Amino acid sequence: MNVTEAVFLLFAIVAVVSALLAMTSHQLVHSALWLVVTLGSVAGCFVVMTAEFVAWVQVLVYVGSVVVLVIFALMMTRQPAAGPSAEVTGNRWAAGALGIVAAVGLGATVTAGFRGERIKGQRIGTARSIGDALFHDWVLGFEILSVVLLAALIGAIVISRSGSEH
Amino acid sequence: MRRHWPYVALTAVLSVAAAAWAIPQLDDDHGTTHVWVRGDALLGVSLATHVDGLAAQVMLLAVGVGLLVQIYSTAYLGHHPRYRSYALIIVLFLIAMLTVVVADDFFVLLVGWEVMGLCSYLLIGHEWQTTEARSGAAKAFLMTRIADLGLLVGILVIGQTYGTYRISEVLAAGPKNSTAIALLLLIAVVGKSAQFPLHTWLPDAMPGPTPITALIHAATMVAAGVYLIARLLPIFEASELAMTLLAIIAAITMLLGALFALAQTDLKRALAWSTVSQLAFMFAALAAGDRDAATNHLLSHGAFKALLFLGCGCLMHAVGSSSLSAMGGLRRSMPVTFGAMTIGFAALAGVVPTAGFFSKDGVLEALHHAADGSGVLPDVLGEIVFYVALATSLVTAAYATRLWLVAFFGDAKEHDEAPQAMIGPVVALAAASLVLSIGQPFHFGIGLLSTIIAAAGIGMVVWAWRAQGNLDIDAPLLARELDLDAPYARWLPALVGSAARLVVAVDRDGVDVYPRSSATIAQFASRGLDLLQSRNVQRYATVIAAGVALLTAAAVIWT
Amino acid sequence: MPLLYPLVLAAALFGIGLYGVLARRNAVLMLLGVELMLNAANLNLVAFDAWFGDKMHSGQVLTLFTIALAAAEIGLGLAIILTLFRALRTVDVDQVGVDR
Amino acid sequence: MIVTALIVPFVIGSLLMLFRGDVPGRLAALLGAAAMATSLVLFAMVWDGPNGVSGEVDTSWIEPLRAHFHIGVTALSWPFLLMTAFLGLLCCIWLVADDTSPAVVGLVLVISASSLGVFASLDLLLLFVFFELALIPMWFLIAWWGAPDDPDGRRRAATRFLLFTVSGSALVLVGIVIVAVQSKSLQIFEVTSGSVVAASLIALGFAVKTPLVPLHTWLPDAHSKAPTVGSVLLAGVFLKLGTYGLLFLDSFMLHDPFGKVAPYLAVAGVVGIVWSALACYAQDDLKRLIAYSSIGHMGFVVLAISTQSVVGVAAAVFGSVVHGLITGLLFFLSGSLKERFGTASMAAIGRGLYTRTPWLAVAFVFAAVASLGLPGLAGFWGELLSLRSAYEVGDVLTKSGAWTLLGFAVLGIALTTAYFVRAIRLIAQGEPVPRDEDRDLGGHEVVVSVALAASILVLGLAPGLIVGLYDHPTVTYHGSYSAVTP
Repeated sequence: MNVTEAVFLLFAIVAVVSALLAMTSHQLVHSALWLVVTLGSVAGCFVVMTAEFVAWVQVLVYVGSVVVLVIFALMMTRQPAAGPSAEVTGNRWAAGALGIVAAVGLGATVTAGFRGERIKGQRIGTARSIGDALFHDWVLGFEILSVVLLAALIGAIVISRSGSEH
Repeated sequence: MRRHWPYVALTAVLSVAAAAWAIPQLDDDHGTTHVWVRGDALLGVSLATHVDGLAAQVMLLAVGVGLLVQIYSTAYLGHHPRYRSYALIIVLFLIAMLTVVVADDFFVLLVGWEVMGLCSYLLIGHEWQTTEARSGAAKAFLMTRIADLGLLVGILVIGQTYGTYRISEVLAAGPKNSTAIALLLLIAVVGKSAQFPLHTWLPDAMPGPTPITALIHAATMVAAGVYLIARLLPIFEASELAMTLLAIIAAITMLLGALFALAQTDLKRALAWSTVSQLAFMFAALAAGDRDAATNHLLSHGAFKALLFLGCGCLMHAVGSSSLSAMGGLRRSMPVTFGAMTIGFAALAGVVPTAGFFSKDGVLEALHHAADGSGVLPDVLGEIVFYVALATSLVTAAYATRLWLVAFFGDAKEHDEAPQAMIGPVVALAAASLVLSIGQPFHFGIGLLSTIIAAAGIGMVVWAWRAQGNLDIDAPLLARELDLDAPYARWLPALVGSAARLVVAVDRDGVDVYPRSSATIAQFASRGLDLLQSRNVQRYATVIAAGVALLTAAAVIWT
Repeated sequence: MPLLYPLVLAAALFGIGLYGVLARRNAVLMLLGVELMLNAANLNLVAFDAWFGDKMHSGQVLTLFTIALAAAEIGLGLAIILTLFRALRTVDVDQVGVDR
Repeated sequence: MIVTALIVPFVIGSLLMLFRGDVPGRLAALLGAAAMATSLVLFAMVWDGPNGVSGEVDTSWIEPLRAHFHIGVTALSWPFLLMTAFLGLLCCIWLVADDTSPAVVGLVLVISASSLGVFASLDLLLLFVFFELALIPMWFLIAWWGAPDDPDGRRRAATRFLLFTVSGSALVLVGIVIVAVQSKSLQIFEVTSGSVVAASLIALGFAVKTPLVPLHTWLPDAHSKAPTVGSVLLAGVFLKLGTYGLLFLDSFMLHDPFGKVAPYLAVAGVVGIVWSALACYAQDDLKRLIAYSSIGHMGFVVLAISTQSVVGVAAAVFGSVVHGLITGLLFFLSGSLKERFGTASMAAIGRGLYTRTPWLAVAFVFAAVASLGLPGLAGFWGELLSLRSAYEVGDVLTKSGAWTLLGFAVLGIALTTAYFVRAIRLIAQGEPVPRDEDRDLGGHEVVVSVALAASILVLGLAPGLIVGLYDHPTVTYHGSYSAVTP
C-alpha cells in the first residue's frame, strides 16, 4: 500500500460514513452539511485519481451551489418538528434491505469483473486536456446540454412562479 | 231458507244424475266401460269410466248420504257466515268421490282420491278459529296424503308392469307383480280408511262440523279405501303377503277401535272409533276374499253410521256439546231422535232385524269360511281373525248399549226436538237401516252365534247400569288410546322441526361458507394488492427497485 | 491503485443513496439521496476513465455533463418541492396524494 | 316474426327507461303490457308443429367466430316462450298503478325479452349473450326497487345474485368455447359431440342458475329482497333459464357426455328436494319460503332431465312451465301481502286471513295446494312425470340408484305438504285479529290471480296440452331415447 492508496481509502471512509450520517440524521440541516462532507470527500477521491478538473467542478457546483440551494430549500419548507422517527417512513426496512442488496450486488459484480486491475496513475484530468476533449469531440453534446440547462432554468422559474400565485 | 236452496238443488241434480247413471247398472256384474277422452302415448291418461254393480251401489250410497247431509246442513249450519263455501265444498267432495268410484283410469282415480283428501281438510278445518279444528284438519290431510304417496308409486308400478293405466285392462290382464302393487296400494288404503297404524287422524277429525263427519265416515273418504280394495281384489288375492297383512291390520284395528269406543266420554269421538272398528270388519271380509260381504257391510254401515252421526248432531244441537256427561234422559224430550238412534245403535250392535245384523252376519260367515282354507289366508290366521271379530262384536254391542243408555236414559233433561230439516234425513236413514236388510243372505248358525254374543254384550251393560247406576269406565290406558298417537302428534313433528332447524343452520353456516370465504379471500387479496397501489411515491419506488433487483438477479442466475 | 477501491466506494454510496431515496420522508432529503447516487455514478465514470486512459476523456466529460444535469435537476426538483409546500404546507412524500 | 316478437319489448323497454321521467306510470305499464301481449301472440302464431323449427331466422352475425343470428321455435322451447311472455304480460298488468316507475316497466320488458331471446336462440353465442343480457337489469330491479326498508340488504342480495350467476355463466362460456373449438360450429343442431369437460362445465354453470343444492344460497336472499315483479320473473323465468339450459344441453348438443354428468345432477336435485322442504318448514318469511320451495320443484325437474328419457323431457318442460305459473301466483300474492303489511313475515301478517281478506287467502291456499302437487292441478303432473321417469330409470341411471332417488323425492313431497299446511295454518287460519291494512284483492290483482289460477287449472285438467308435444314418436331429437311405455 502506498500513500496514494492510503489517502484514497481515507477519503473513501470519510465519504461513506458521512453519507450514512447524511441519510440517517434526524436534523435536516445536519443531513445537508454531512452531504457537503461526502461530496467533498468524493472530490478528494477525484483528485487522487488525477481528475483534478472534475474535482474542482464538483466542489464548485455541488458543494458551492447545490448544497446552498438545498439548505435554502430546507429553510423555506421548515415544518414544525414532529419527533425523530417522523423523518423516515415505515418503508425504511424495505429500503435498507434494498440499499444493502444494491450495494452488495454492485460490489460483488465489480469485484468479480475487475479484480486485480490497477489504475496506473498517469495524469488524465488537466483542464487543458478536458477542454480539448470537450470542445473537439463532445461539442454537440455540450451544446445540447446547454439547451437542457436553459430549459431547466426556465422550467424552474415557471414552476415556482405558478405556485406563488395562490 | 232462500240462500240455501241453490246448493241443495245443485246437490240434488248431482244426485239424480248419478242415480240415473247408477241404477241401470245395479245388477250388472261385468260393468260398462266408456272412454270419453283417449290419452296420448306418452302420458297415457284417458278419461274413462267403468260402472258395475259394486260401483253403482257405492255411488248411490255416496249421493244419498250426500244429499241428506246437504239438507241437514241447511238447518245445522245454515246461519254460519261461511255456509256458501261449506256447501260448495260438499258438492266438490261428492264429485270427487264419484270420480273415484266410476274412474277406469288410475290417474283419474288418484285425482278424485286426493281432491277428496283436500275437501276433507277444508271441511274438517271449517271452524278454523279453534286450535283443535286446525290441528285435526292438518293431521287428517297430512296422514292421508302421505299414505296416498303409496298409491302414487303403486300406479307407477302398475303402469310399468302392465303398460296401461286403465283399471279394466289391468284387471283383464291377470295379476302380475302383485305383491309390490298390493302392498303399495295397501299403504294408501290404510291411510285413507284410518286403519292401524294410521288410524289416529279419524278421531282427531271430530272438531269438524257433525254433518261432515257423517259424510266422511259413512259415504265418502273412508269408504273409498274399502271400495278401492274391493275393486282391485283380484290383484290383492294374488298376493298372500298383502292379504295376510290386510287381515292382521283388520284384526288389530277392529278390536282396538271397539275398545277405545267403549272407554270414550264423548259421544262423537266414540262413534268415530266405532267407524274405525267397523271399517276393519269390511277389510277383514275383503281379506277373506268375500267382496259382497264387505260391500254389504259398507252400505249398511254407511246408512246406520250416517244416521248415528246426524242423530248425534241433533243431540249436540239441543245440548250444545257432544260430551256424554252433558246428555242423559233425552228420550222424552226428543222422541223422534231417540227412536231413530235406537235403530242405529241396534244396527251397530247387530240386533235382528236391522241391516247391521245381516251385513255383519255376512262378514262373520266369510271369516268362518276363510278358516276352512278356502281363501288365500292361512287357516290359523283366518281362525284368529274370526275369533277377534266375535270378541269385537261383543265389545261393539256393549259400547253401543252404553252410549244409548247414557245419552237417552237416566235423569230427564228438558230440550227441544231438532228442526225438521234435521229430523227428516235422520228418519230417512233410520228407514234405510231397516229397509237395507230386505233380501240380505242369512246364515243360521253364525246368525245365532252373533245374536247370542250381541245379547251378552247388551245384557252385561244393562246389568252394570242397573247395579251401579252409571256407566263410567275407569281405564286410563284405554282413555288415552294406548298413546298410539304419540309418534304422530309429538315425535314426528319434533323430528321434522329439529331437522328443519338443522338444515337452516347448515345453510347459513355451512353451505354459505364458500361464497363467504371467497369474499374473504378476495378482500384479503385486495388488501395485499392495495399495499402496492398505495398512492405513495416511495412505495412505488421501492417496488420498482425491488423489481429491478429481482429481474437482475433472475437475469444473472438464468443466463 | 486498485481499480476496485473507487468501484466499491461507488457501490456503497449508491446503496446509501438508494436507501435515502426510499426511506426519507422529507422530499428534499429524497433529492439528496438522488444526488448521492449520481455521485456514485460519477465516481465510476472517473475511475474507468483513469483506468482505461481514453483519448477522448469520455468518462470525465460525461461526469461533467452529469454534474450539470444534476444541478439542473436539483433546481427543478427544489422548485417543485417549493410549489408543493406552498400548496400543501408539507413536503412529506407520504402525505402527498393521500388526502386528495 | 320472432324477430319482431323480440324487438318490440326490447325497444319499448329501452324507450321507457330512457324517457322514464316523461311517461306516467300507468301509461308505461299499459304500454309494457301491450308489448308483451304482442310478443305472446306472435310466439303463439309462429308455431307450426312439433317437428322441426318454426319461424327460423338465420343470418350471418360474426363471421370469424362462425356465430350466426339464428333463432327459431322448437318443441322444447315453445312452452317456455309462451310462459315467459305470459308472465311478462302479467307483471306489466300488475304494475298498472299511478306510483309505478316507468323504469321498472322498462326493466321488466328488457328482462322478459332477453329471456325470450335465450329460449329462442339456436346459436350458442347468441344464447349466451341473451343469457347475460337478462342478468344486469335484474340487478337494478333488486338493488334499486327492492325491499324499501332495507337498502343495504337489497343491494347485498342483488350483488350476491349477480356474482353467483355471473360465475355460473362464466363456466358456461368456457364450456361453449370448448364445444365450439371441438366441433368447429356454434349452431346447436351442428354441435352433436363434445368432451365430458365441456358438458360438466356447462351443466355446472346452469346448475347455479337452476339452482341445485349446494349452489342455492343466493336464491332466498334475492327473492326476499326483490320487488314483487322481480321475484316473479326470478322464479318464473330465471330459474327456467337454468333448466332450459340443461334440457337443451341434453337434448340437442351433448347427449352422451351429459350422461356422465347426469347421475350427479340427479343426486343434487333430489337432495335439493328434501333439503329445501326441510328449510321451508323453518321459515317465517313467506317470500323466503316460496324461494326455498322453488329449489325443491327445480329438484324434480333436474331429476327428470337426468334420466335422459322422453318422459323426462316432458316432465322437465311441464314441471318448469307449471312452476313458473304456480310460483308466479304465489309471489304475486305474497307481494300483495307485503304491499299491505310492509313485510312478508307470517308472524307479522297475523292469522285468520280467511276472514280478513277472503279472496286473497283463497287464492293463496289455491296456489299452495297447486304447489304441493294436488292431483287435478298443474303441479301434480310435473312431479308425477318426474317420478315416473325416475321409476322407469332411463338410460343413464342404475335401477337401485334411481329408485333410491325416487324414495327421497317421495319423502320430499310429503314434507312439501307439511310446510304448506303449516303456512296455511299460520296465516289463512286462526283467530283473526283485524287490522287497518286488511284489504282484499283489488282490480289488477284479481286479473293476474284469475289468469294464473285459470291456467293452472287448465293445465291440471289437460296436461296433454304440453306433454303431447313430446308424444313419441312425433318428436325426433339427436339423442337416442328408449321407446316409451306405455
